[in-house]
Amino acid sequence: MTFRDAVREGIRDAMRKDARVFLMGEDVGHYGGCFAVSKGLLAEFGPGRIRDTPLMESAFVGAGIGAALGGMKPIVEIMTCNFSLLALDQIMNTAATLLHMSGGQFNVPLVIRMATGGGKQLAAQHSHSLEGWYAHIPGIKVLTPATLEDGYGMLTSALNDPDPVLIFENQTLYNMEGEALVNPGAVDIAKARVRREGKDVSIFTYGASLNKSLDAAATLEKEGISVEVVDLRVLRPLDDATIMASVAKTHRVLIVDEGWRSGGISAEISARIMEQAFYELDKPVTRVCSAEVPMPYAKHLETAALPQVESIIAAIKQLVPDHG
Amino acid sequence: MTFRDAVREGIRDAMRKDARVFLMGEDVGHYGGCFAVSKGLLAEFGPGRIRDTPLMESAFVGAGIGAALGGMKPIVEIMTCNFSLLALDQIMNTAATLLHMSGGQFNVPLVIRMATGGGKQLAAQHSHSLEGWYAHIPGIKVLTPATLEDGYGMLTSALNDPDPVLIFENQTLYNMEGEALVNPGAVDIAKARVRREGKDVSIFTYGASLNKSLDAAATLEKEGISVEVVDLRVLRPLDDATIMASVAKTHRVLIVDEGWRSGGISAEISARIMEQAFYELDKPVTRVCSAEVPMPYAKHLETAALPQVESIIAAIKQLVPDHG
Amino acid sequence: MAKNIRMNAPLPDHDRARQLLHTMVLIRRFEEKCVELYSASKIRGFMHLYIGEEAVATGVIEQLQPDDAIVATYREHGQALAKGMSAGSIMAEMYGKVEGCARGRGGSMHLFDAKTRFCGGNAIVGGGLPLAVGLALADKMQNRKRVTVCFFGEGAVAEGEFHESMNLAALWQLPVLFLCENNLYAMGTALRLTESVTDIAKKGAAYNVESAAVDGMDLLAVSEAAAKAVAHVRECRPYLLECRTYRFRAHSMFDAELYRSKDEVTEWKKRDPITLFFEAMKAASVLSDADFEAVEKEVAKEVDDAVAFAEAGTWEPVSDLTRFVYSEGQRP
Amino acid sequence: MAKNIRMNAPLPDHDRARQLLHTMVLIRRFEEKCVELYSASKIRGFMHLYIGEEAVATGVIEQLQPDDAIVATYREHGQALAKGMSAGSIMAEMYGKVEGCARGRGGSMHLFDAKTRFCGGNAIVGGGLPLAVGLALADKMQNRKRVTVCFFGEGAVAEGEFHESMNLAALWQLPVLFLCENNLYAMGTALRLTESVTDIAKKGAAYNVESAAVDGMDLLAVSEAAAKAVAHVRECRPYLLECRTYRFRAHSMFDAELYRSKDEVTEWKKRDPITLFFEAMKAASVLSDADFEAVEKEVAKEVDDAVAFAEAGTWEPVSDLTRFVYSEGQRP
Ligand SMILES: Cc1ncc(C[n+]2csc(CCOP(=O)(O)OP(=O)(O)O)c2C)c(N)n1
Ligand SMILES: Cc1ncc(C[n+]2csc(CCOP(=O)(O)OP(=O)(O)O)c2C)c(N)n1
Ligand SMILES: [Mg+2]
Ligand SMILES: [Mg+2]
Repeated sequence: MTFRDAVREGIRDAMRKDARVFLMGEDVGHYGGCFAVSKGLLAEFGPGRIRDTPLMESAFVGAGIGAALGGMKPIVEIMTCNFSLLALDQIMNTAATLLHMSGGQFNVPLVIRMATGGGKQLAAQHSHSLEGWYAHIPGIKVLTPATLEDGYGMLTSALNDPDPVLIFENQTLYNMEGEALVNPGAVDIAKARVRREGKDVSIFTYGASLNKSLDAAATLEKEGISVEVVDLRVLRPLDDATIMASVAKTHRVLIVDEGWRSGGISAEISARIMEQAFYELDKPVTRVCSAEVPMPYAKHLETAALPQVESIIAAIKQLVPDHG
Repeated sequence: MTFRDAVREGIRDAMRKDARVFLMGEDVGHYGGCFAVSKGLLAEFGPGRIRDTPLMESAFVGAGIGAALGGMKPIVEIMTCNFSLLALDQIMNTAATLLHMSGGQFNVPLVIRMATGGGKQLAAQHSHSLEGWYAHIPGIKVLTPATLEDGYGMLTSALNDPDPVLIFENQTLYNMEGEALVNPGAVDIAKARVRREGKDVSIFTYGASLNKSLDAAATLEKEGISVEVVDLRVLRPLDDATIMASVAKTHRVLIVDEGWRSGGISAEISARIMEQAFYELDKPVTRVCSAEVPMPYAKHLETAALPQVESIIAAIKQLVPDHG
Repeated sequence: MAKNIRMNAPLPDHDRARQLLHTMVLIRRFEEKCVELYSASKIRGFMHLYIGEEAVATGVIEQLQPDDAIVATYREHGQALAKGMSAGSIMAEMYGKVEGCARGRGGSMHLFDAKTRFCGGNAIVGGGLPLAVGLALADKMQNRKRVTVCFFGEGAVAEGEFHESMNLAALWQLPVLFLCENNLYAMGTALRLTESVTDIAKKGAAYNVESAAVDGMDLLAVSEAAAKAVAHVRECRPYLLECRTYRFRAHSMFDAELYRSKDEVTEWKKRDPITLFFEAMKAASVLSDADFEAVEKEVAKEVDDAVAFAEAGTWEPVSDLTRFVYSEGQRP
Repeated sequence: MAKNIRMNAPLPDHDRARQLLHTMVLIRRFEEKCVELYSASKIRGFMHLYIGEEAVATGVIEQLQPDDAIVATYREHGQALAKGMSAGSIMAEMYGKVEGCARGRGGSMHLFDAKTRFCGGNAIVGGGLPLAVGLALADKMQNRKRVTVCFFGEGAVAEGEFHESMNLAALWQLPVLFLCENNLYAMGTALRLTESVTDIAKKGAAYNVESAAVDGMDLLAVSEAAAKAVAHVRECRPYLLECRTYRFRAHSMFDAELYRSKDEVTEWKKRDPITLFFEAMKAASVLSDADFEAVEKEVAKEVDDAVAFAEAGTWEPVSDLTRFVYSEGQRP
């Protein structure tokens, strides 16, 4: 099964179990979802629960907030995070603040899913990686599934959460194949996870960069460098404990993030390591991020703009220059 | 004269000198500007050049971009950064990308001014400090004037810039008094500035926190701690050279920022110091930022949420525990 | 500007008239007290007064059931009182006390009350519109015959959210009443500078949303128009009601009112909704001067009690600053 | 659906008719070649075809002066060609080459050309509308009698930006032509699911913007309606023109077209704008089969040349990746 299938199963099972759950967004119904995630769901659940919206990101996100207040459990799909900018007021000024502004009275059990990331030559307006940037906002949670288990499970857990949860699905992951899930269910959405143990250096990453990092680690192993790869999974709140435990083990850190470098989530992780594990560091923390350009269309430029296995390997070698 | 007057003079002089300059935004005309910055300008320049817009942040920011492309030099005022979320699509997907997407053909000489910051009991939807967050976006520049000279000069320099420049004016600064400007003019918008020399510890800050930091430094001096205070002035692009020079001098760093802590500009500065001056540090870099809450209305809670002279002093004492 | 009210609506009986008068006077006196307290620095931040517009909230909310919902703006003291929130909890909120309706976290612009389904207090112009549509969607999906009323100013009509929300509500036939309080100004910007078509009620046609405009200074006219609108909405169809009104005071506590003439304000004050209503009721022998005096007395006590309640309130401990960013315990 | 065109418009002379045919055929063949090249992976990313809608860009842009501006969407090959951008620079752009009209930075969705005032290629639905209003504002403020045409799909009408832009253009009387290409679908969502009032031209009334709808498959009807609209706009008044058309192909290169029936597509293809126009011109003896053949030949060469140009193009050095994020040198 693919990552796409896993997300679809997550939606389907939630809708079967709980009549309050519904899906709304652009082209989620008749078109089948712009990444085919919701294909088939209209036929199963009908247009009352699989709601094609007009193009109005601000209003349908706001309507999702209202529906959540009204006792429903909406899954709002914003096609891609690029268009979520049109809904940012609703997300930051309403969804993220209602509970606090109301003194604890009005919580917003809303799930917003959106595709994120570059790598498909979609150019400057369709290639943003904004998940790390969203992680700045108090009041929301930010999840970035990178495995089939998390594709299914994070959606499930998000629906169980009383507060607004944003799930960023990297668009290059939808076709990723994996084992069919056995007993899929909710997953922990508080913790990062060590996806590969290592002792020389830690990579902190998430989303599409996880596989790139694992590939880099496999290559480096052959050269005698043992790389620990930590999948952050949750960008807000960050799991400091798992991060610092890994730092304490390897003493060298690379952060890999598809977002723009300045002010991205990579900066926050570096700053926290500075604050909480400075004396554990053998070398300064380094970062491999996206180049700070609106994404160019041309393949070779886009490839150069994004983190790649090669750039990860090169950065690790800088950190562990005396290996082998 | 006040900071407000300085900004007003900047606008007025620019409009007198260059017929292409005009001001548009909500209540900039008949009302006189929601912070009275543009008071009197309607009478001098008329409604053709001091344009009251309807409430439509997305459209009037977009119209500013278009007018800039069409040969004008618009100053677009968004009342406060809280409402700029409604215009984020235009800012990130159009203003910041046009030059690149068009292969260098269409530059956007647009200036966007907005008020920012908390401290006036305006609660969760009117107290954001988003300047550091905006600094994540390639293609724009982010300025944060904290002196009368910069209030006037940054506007002037921004208008001379061929690309989109965002100016964040902290709303608590408008009443700040200072010497009348002699020969006001453009200022450098690439460099940070050392506002107070010191040798024990460096504070990197900007905007409303600058004065708080200077006050803290003055107090600490009496206790024998010599604090260098660096006014970042420009949050994008950051002036690494000035920052690292100060680190190399004092070896201890505190960053003070009114934005939320996680993923704020403070994180980026810390990460850069990690990367560029790790071996200069005697202590890990620390941060005093806003608490990660939607801003509460109640005075005592708001005060506790924002950086204050006391919290700055306390943080410095942590950094220099062995003083005196 | 017609000086008198039209009185096309059927005469209310004494009890109803007295209740309506009570609500309007309560809003008026409550806010007058707020001004005093603002001057005394008991209340801070932005505070927007409803004085002059009382007939709108009073007439509209009279038509609602307790479990109908309201989404309002930062200018929402009137709606909150009319919906039945206690004056004390509102005043305590403006003091920033724990006993406030939002524990002092919201202040004047963010009144909330789950019990009366008062869903804020949204201070982003236009920001409440999509929310109201969503509340209505939830009702429709759960087959509840509830109404959601969304109050907004004529300034909000220019925001994209108005357009998007009207269209969605019409497309999905949702039970939401779009209630435009047209007081002719958005802060200092006159309607003619914000809308190419200044007739707000006409905007419904672009979305197939039934619409009407009503004299917002005429309580019974508002009440009647609202009754019609609410009945329409209860059948799961949106409605746009424009109430033409005027704010007698400045936009907020910081406003030099450079944008309108004193004469204009004076003219409008001649149509004070409380006076108009009471005079008409007196002329029709429904209410007497004694009624008015009694109402004033009751209201004075309510306002005094509210202040006393607020004064006696407590401060949230600073250690609780970060509460309510996320829910405490899971309660999906 | 009327099978034939109405031909109310005056007959064009031979040269004009040939030119119009040329433009439409060029768009068609150019895009057919694009499909081939996409299959061959020479072109990547999102690519949206205009096939079936050629009469709209052709008829509208015929009415423009060289220094009138165009703001378009991601479905803009047709507008770019009609505005006079070279096919080679467009093709090279889609190859991602430096010789492309945006140096390969933009791709199919972001064609730009300062010379012909082709201001993109905006891939955010509705995103171009405020931009067009601003271009028109600049013209008005500088007393230039230029027109800005903003192309957008009927799907964009639901976005708040449509509402805000129409109102602002009307309020400030700006010379912008809002050109709605109503092809009945926004990706896979049918118009009846996106608008409570599906008659787009009717939306103008809410803003006092003069409006009309026209059969977008009928080139001469489009041309005539556009002439009227452009003349109106040139007097500094906005205009909304809805062109009713249909896309014969999928939304983009990834689209299983689950949302519409083959029959519907087949029916619409019977009203192919190129065939309709040519048949009418032939019947009126304005054009002959030989003309068509000659046009096809010219176009074939143009397309071949464009491909050759793109193939011969060069790649931007990776070291230049971060160019054009900020201007090089100050040029305010
Ligand atoms: C999106 C947004 N833009 C600007 C503001 C600042 N602002 C607050 S109230 C107001 C005027 C709104 O006028 P209107 O909608 O007519 O309501 P009224 O205040 O007259 O009741 C403005 C511009 C805001 N709160 N939100
Ligand atoms: C703001 C935004 N939301 C969603 C999308 C994804 N998207 C791209 S094209 C499209 C359909 C637009 O339809 P329409 O405006 O009718 O234009 P058409 O493609 O039919 O020419 C959608 C939903 C987008 N690009 N921008
Ligand atoms: Mg108003
Ligand atoms: Mg369409």
